[in-house]
Amino acid sequence: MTDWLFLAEVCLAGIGAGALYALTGVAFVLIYKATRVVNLAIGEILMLGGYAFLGFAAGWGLPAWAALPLAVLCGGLFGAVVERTLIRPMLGESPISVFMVTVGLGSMLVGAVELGWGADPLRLPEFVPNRPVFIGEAYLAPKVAYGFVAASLVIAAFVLAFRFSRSGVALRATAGDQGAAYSVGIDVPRVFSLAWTAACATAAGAGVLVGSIGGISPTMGVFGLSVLVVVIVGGLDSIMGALVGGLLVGLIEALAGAFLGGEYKLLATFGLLILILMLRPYGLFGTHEIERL
Amino acid sequence: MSECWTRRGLIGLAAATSFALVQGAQAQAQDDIVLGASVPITGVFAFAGVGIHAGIQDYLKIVNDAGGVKGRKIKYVAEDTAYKVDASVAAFNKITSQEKVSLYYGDSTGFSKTINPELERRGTILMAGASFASELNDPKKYPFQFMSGPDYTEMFGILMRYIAKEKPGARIAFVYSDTEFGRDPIEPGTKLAKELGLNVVERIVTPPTSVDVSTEVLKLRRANPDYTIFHGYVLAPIPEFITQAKQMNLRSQFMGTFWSMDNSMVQRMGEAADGFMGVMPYRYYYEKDANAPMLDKIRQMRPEYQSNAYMQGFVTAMLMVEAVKRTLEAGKELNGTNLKASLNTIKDYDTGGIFGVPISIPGNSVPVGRIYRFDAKAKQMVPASDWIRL
Amino acid sequence: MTSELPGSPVLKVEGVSLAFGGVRALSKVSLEAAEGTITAIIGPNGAGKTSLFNAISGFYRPAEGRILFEGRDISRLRPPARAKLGLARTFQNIALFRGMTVLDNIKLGRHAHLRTNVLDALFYWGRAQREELALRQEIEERIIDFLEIQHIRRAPVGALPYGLQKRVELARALAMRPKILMLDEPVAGMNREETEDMARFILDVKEEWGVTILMVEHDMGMVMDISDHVIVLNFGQVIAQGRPAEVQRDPAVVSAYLGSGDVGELSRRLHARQAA
Amino acid sequence: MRIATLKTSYAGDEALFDTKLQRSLLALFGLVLAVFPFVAGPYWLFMACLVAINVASATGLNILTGYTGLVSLGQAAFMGVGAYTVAILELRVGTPFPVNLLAAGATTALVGAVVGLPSLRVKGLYLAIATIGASVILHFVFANWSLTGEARGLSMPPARLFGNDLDQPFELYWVIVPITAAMILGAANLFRTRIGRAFIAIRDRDISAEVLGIPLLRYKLTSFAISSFYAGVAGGLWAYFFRVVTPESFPLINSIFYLAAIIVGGMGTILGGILGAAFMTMVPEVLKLVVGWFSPYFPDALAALAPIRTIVFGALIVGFLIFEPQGLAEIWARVRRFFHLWPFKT
Repeated sequence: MTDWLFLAEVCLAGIGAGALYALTGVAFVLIYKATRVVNLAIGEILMLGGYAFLGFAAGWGLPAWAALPLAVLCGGLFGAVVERTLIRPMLGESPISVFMVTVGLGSMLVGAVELGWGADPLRLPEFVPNRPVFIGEAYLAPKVAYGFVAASLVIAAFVLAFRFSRSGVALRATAGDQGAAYSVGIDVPRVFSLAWTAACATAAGAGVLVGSIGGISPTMGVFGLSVLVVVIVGGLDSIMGALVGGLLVGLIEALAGAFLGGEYKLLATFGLLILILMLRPYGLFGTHEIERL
Repeated sequence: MSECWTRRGLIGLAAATSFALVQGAQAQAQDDIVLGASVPITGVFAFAGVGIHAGIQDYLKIVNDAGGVKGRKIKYVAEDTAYKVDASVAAFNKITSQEKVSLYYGDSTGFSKTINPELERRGTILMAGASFASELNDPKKYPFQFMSGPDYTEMFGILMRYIAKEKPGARIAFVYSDTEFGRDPIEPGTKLAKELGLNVVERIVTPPTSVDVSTEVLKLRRANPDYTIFHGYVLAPIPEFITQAKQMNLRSQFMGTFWSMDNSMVQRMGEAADGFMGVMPYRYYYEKDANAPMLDKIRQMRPEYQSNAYMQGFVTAMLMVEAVKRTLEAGKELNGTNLKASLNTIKDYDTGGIFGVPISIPGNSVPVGRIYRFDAKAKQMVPASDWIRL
Repeated sequence: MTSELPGSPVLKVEGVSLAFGGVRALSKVSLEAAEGTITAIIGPNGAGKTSLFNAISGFYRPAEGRILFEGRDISRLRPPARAKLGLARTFQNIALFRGMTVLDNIKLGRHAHLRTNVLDALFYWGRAQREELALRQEIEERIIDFLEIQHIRRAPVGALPYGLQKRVELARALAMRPKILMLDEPVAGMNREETEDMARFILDVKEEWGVTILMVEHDMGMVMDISDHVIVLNFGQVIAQGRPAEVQRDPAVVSAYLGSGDVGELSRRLHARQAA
Repeated sequence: MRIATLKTSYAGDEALFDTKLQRSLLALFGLVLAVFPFVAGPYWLFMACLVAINVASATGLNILTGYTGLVSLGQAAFMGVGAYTVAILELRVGTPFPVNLLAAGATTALVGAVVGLPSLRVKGLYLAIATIGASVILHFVFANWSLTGEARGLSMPPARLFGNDLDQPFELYWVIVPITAAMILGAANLFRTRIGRAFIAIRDRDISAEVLGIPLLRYKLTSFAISSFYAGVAGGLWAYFFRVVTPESFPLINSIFYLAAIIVGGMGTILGGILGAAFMTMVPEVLKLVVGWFSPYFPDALAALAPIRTIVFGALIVGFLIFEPQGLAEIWARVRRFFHLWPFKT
C-alpha cells in the first residue's frame, strides 16, 4: 500500500518538475515557431533570470513580488536585444549557424554571470510559502507544487494569447509562412522581436522558479539540455508538444531517479530522445516538413 | 554525467593547458625547496582551490619570513587546473620539468591516483592534496602520498562512532553524488556501519548537478532514517534536501563530510542549516576560546573569515615543511622516501591548534576529527563532541 | 496514334500511376524511348512531366506500373542504382554543386563507375591516382572539349551565367556514361543563341555518343526541330504521341493547351512550322 | 608575386600543391616542425602536442560537418571511445601502441557509424541533437562500466617504442605530430577522389547527389566512420599524452569546442580545421598571459580568468559566424590573393 503511495508521490514530483520543463519548452517553441531558431541558450537565459532575481531581491533588497516581475522584465529585455543584435544579422543563414550563435551566446552568458557573481552555487531568498502540500495522502514539495501552478497559469495564458490576441495570430501566421505574412501586412520583424522578448521573459521567470527549488549556479544551464529533449520529443513547433513532452520527461526522470538511481536520469531522458528520433523524427506533435526536389 | 555540460573552466583541452597561472617568487636561489601545486583556482571546485592556494602561501610566508628551513627558502609554484585531471597532470609535467620539485599539492582523487606511478618512478617528491579518498590511505600502494586529515571512510567512521554512541542501532542513509568523490566511501562505509551495529537503510545517488531532488527526498522519507549523511557535495543540493525532508516531517539528523562543512557554505543553506552536523578535522577560523596560537596568527594575517579549505592548505603546507625539516635535520637527502619516512615520525605534534589535538601520522592519514553542529543563532558551526581519534 | 519506332526501346514505362495524398499526378502512363533517338515529352504546366521524370529516376515510387530499362525491371531500384545502370538526367532548376568547380562537378558524374575505396582515397596511391588521372584526361578530351567549356573549368559553378551552368550540367550527365539521358527543360530561360547552341549539343550527343535522349521541353520550336518522337502529357495521361509532324496536327493536343494560357503560343508555333 | 602557372600534365595539375612557392613553403614548414622540439621548451612542446591532437580531431569533424554537412556534437565522446580503447588495450592486452591507435580508430569508426544511423531519418539540427544524445549515452557507459573503470577511469602506462617509454612531450611529439600530419594529408587526398566529392555533393544538395549514383545512407555513414576514425586516433593520442582517461575527460563542451574550431577556422577546408584548432587551443593560453600581465595591478585578475575565457570562447563563435562565416581560412586566402597581385594591385 505504501508503495502505491510512494509511486504516486514520485509521479507527482515528476509532473511538478515536468511543468517547469514544459514552461521552458514553451519559451523554446515560441522562438522556434517565429524565427526557426533552435535556441540552445535558453538554459542560460533561464539562469540569467535566476541571477537577476537574486540581484533584485538580495542585492537591492526588494521584496519577492517586486523582484520577480523585474527579473522577468530583464529576461524580456535581454531577449529583445539578442534578437536585434545577434539573430537578425543571421537571417537567411543556415539553421546550424544560428544554432551555433546561440551556443556561443550561452557561453558568453555563463562567463558574464561568473564574472558578476562568482562560480559558487547560491541560494535564492525564500519566497514560496513552505507549508507542505498534500494531495490526498501524497506529499508534494511546496515549491514544486507552486511552481506547477505558476507554470500552468503562464502556459494557459500563452495558449489563450496565441489563439485570440492579435499578436498571437500574427505569430501563427508568421510561423505558417513568412512571405505570406509579410504580404498581408504583418510586421514580421516585430513578430520576431516579440517572440524573443516573450520567450526570454518566460525563461527568466522559469529560472526564478527553478532557482528557488535547487539554488542557482552558472552551471544551471544544464537544465536547457533536458528542455532540448522535451521539445524534440514534443515537436519543435508545437506548444502542445512542449506541454506533453515536458510532463513526459519530468515523469520519466522522476521514475528513473526513484527506481533506478540518480545516475540513470539523464540516460533515461536521452534514451527517450533517441527512441523518438528513430520512430517519429519530428516529435509527437511536430510538423513534418516535406522536402522538395 | 552532467559534468558533460560544464561550461566553466571551459575547454577540457584548454583547461588541459592551464599554465603559467601563478608563479611564486620570481628570483630563485639555487637551494630553494620547491612546493609545486595543481590547484583549482577556477572551475567547479574553485571555492576550495582559492582557499587552499591562500592557505599554502600564508604558511610558507610565515616559514620564509622566519628564515626558511635550515636557511633554505620554500618556493611555491602553482598552476590552475580548473579541477580537471588532465589539466592537473599537465601542470605537474610543466612544473616538474622547470623546477626541482620536492613537495607537491594535488587537487583531486583522480589526479592523486593518476600521478602515483610517476611519483614512484621519480621517487623524489612527497605529495598531499585535496583528496581524502579512502583508496589513497594505503602506504604500500601510495608510498609518497599522504592526506592532512582523515580519509573519507574515516570521516564516515567518526560520524558513525558518534551516531552509535548517541543512538545505538540507528537507521542511517547515505546521500552522495555520482562522482568519484561521492562514490568513494560508500562501500567501506556500509561495511563499517554494520560493524558498529548501525543499519544502512538507503543509499541515494544524485547526478552531480542535479537541480530538483524531489524524488530523492521521497526515497529518503520512505527509508525514514535517523541519520542522513551527505557526501560528495559542497552545497547544492543539500539545503533543498533538508528543507523538503523537514517539510515532510522527516526527523532525520543531517550530516556532512569535510568539503560540505565550511562555515560560509553552511550559512548559505539558510534555514536548513540549523542543526546541520558534520565531521571536521580542523578548528574553525573564528574559534577563539581554544588554545590555538596559529589561529591567532592567521587572524592577524587575514582579518576576514577564512574557509576550511584555507585551513586544509595551511596545515598541509605545515606538515610538508615539518617533513622537510626533519629530513634536513637528520642530514638526509630530500627525496620521496626520506620525506615520507620523516613525515611518519611525526608523533603528538602540535599544529598550533589547527588540529584540535596533537597528531601523529603513522600512515597516510591523520585520523582525527570532531563533530560540529551549526548554531543558527550564532551563525556558526560549534563543537558537538570531543575530538575523536580513530 | 502510334508510329513506327526506329530501333528497340531502351526505356519502357508501363502503366505507371502516381498519386500524392489523393491527387493523381500520373495515371497509367506508358511510353517508350527508342535507342538512338530523341524523345520529347511536352504538355501544359502541371501535366505531370517532371513527376514522370522523378518516377523514372526513382525518387517517386509509382503506385502501379513498372519501368523497364534495357528490358530489365528497375521499378524497385533506388536512384543511385539506376544511375549506375546508365540513367542520367539534368534538372529543371539546375542541380549543380555550387561550392565546387566546374571540373569537380563533371567528375562527380562518373562517381558510380569509379572503384576507389576509402583506403585508396586516404593514401591516394595506386588505384585512386590512376583512376583520377584517367578520369581527368577523359573529361578534358571528350567532354570539356566537346562542350567548349575549357575556359571555365576552374571556375566555381555558382559564379557562372545561367546558360553555361546548363551546359555544365549536361557535361556532368555525359560523364555518367549514360545510355539514356533525361533532360528536364534543357533550354528553359535561354536566349535564342544559347538555345541553338544547346540544341546542337543535344543532337551531337545523340549522333556522336549514340545516347538515347528523353527530354521535357516547353520550347516547341526546338522540340519540333530535333525530336524524333513526341509524347504529349496532360493531367497525368498520355494524350498523344508520334512524330513531331503528326503530333502537331492532333486535335487533342491543341485542345489540351486550351485554357492553359499556352494556346496562342502553341498554335502560332505550330502554324509557323507548317508554313515553313 | 605570381604571374601564372603552366602545367604540362594532368598529374601536375591534379597535385595537392601545384606551385613551386607552395611546395617550398610546405618544405619550410616541415623543417620548422622538425627543428622545433630541439629549440622549444617543455611548455611549447606540450602545447604543440596538444594543438596537433586537436587539429587531428578537428580535421575529422571537418570531414563530417564541414564537407558532408552533417553536424555532430559527439566528437569529444568519440575521442573518449578512442582513448578508452587504447587504455583498455594497454592495460589488458598489452599490444604495441601503433596497433592500439589503429584499433582505437577502428572501434570509434564503428561506434560513429552506429551513431550516424539516425542520419537515415533526420538531418540538420535533429541530427546534431541525436549526437548529443549519443554522447550522453557514451558518457554513461564510460562512468558505469567496469571495463572503463567506472567513475575512477583508467590510468595507463606510457607508449613504448624500441624499449623506450614515451612519457615526455619531447618523445611524444615525434609520434603525435607525424601522425597528425599523415591524417591531414589523408583528408586532403580524400577530397581529390570520388569519395570526397560525394561528401561535398551530399552537403550541397543531397537529392541530386542520389541521381549521380551516390547512395546517401552509405556515404553518410562512411563520413561518420571516417570522421570518428580521426576522433578515435586523436583520442588514442590524447590517452598516451595524459595517460589517464576518465569520464570527465571528454565533456560535451569539448564537442562544442571542436565545432567552434572548424567554424572559426573555416568549414569545408582542410586549412580551416588546422587553423581553427590551433587558434582555439592557443587563445586561452594567450588570455592567461594577458591576465598574468594584469595580475600585479589587479589581484583579482586570476579569479576572473575562467569567466573571461568562457566569454571569449563564446564571443569567438558568435563573432566569426556573424562577421567572417568562412573563417580564418578565408582571411588567409585574402592575404594570399593580396600578395599574388602585389605590387600591381593593392
